Amino acid sequence: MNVRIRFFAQFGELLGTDIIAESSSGVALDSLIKEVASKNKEGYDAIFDEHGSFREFVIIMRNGKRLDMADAKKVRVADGDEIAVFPPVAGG
Amino acid sequence: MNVRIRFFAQFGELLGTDIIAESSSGVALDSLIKEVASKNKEGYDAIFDEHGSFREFVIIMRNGKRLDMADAKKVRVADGDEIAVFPPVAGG
Amino acid sequence: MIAVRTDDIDIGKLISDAKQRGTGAIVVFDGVVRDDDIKEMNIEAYEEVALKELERIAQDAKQKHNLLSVDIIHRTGRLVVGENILVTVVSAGHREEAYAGSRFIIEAIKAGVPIWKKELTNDGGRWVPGEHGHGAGSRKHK
Amino acid sequence: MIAVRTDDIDIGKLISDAKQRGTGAIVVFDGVVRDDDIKEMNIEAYEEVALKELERIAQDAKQKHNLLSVDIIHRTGRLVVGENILVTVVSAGHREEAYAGSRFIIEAIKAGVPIWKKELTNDGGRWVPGEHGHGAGSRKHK
Repeated sequence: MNVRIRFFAQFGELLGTDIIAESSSGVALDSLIKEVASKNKEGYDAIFDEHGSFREFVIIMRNGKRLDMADAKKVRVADGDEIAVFPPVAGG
Repeated sequence: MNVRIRFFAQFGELLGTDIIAESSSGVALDSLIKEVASKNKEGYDAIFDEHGSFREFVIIMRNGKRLDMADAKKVRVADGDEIAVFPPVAGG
Repeated sequence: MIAVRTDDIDIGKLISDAKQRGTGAIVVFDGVVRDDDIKEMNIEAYEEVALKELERIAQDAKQKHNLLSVDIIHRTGRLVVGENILVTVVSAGHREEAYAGSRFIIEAIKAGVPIWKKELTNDGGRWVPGEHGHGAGSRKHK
Repeated sequence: MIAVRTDDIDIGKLISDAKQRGTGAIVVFDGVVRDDDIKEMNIEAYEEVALKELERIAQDAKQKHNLLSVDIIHRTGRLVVGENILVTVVSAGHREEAYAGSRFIIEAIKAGVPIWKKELTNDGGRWVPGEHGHGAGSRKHK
């Protein structure tokens, strides 16, 4: 199963901007991001706190729709999903 | 003594836009305007009510400065004055 | 540039010129002749006084809203539907100041600059009543 | 036009094109790279999503504020001081609607469109914190 993970802004600088993650089907969204982020400690620490929870400012979109962060642990990714992980927006 | 009287918008259409009024020195502002406006009834009626008072929306400037209408009767014009008489502004 | 004039203005150039040291936000207001069943509009100004008032408003706006630059161009004469009547360009460090300054300027112009507009229609025309004409009969936002 | 793109835009042309039947007021907002001791700014977008969000914001603004037309152009890539970051052009019948609609759009963009800015300085750079980043540490108005 392939899932596309996109990191933006400082997250992208630390972890890469566009990653295809292969994983077993039915994996939880937070586990997948944790696994991918583990390759760079600074990148991991930017997204997760010391308890392994998402930092409160982290925003996640699944296929272009923003997730309620309370659901991030429950959501199971599906083949072909595009997951975006980013800090607060600052456009305009 | 010469006083320049400028009427704007509908007042100018009815009474002329730029008039040099010759008058004896020390004449009251309202008398001078009344005299000049008398040449056209519609113009006169646009500026003065049936009691000969300025209609409440009429604005008068003397040498580029707006007059308090309560003073219009008291003000005496001087040689070389420029008096402007106009309805509410509508620029922008 | 502060002007009362018949010629139109290049808004793109005004915007470029408004970019000064410290500029982060520019707000432009463009008032346009609207097609309210009219053919043309004729705009008359007490020019010398209107120009001085616009200059005073520009200074006030700069001080009150921390603007870096202000342009106000008010046109006079005959204008057809779609033509620019009034163009204002303000620059500031931040958007809040730019919006507030822009709004301040247009409201001040509506309230007190001696300029009048006549809508020319097929059956003659009518002078647009001022918004701030206490006792001036009907009021209409333009 | 609603766009997320690297190229600059001709604001004068956008204004001309915004003049539709019924237009009486046009408000333009131009957000510019400010010289806060920076050399350049790099702007990154989650493009597909940002574009959809801008289109949604334009529709919302039209409905809520009775706008006749809306253009939003947000630029990405490297921009030097003074360059346009964001240009919005709205047209409406009256100025109140045009100002309110313009303001609505910029606030909605700041609040929710996935775009980020990095200020590039002599000693590296820093990502501009979002204004709406609850818990995101320092906040700064841009």
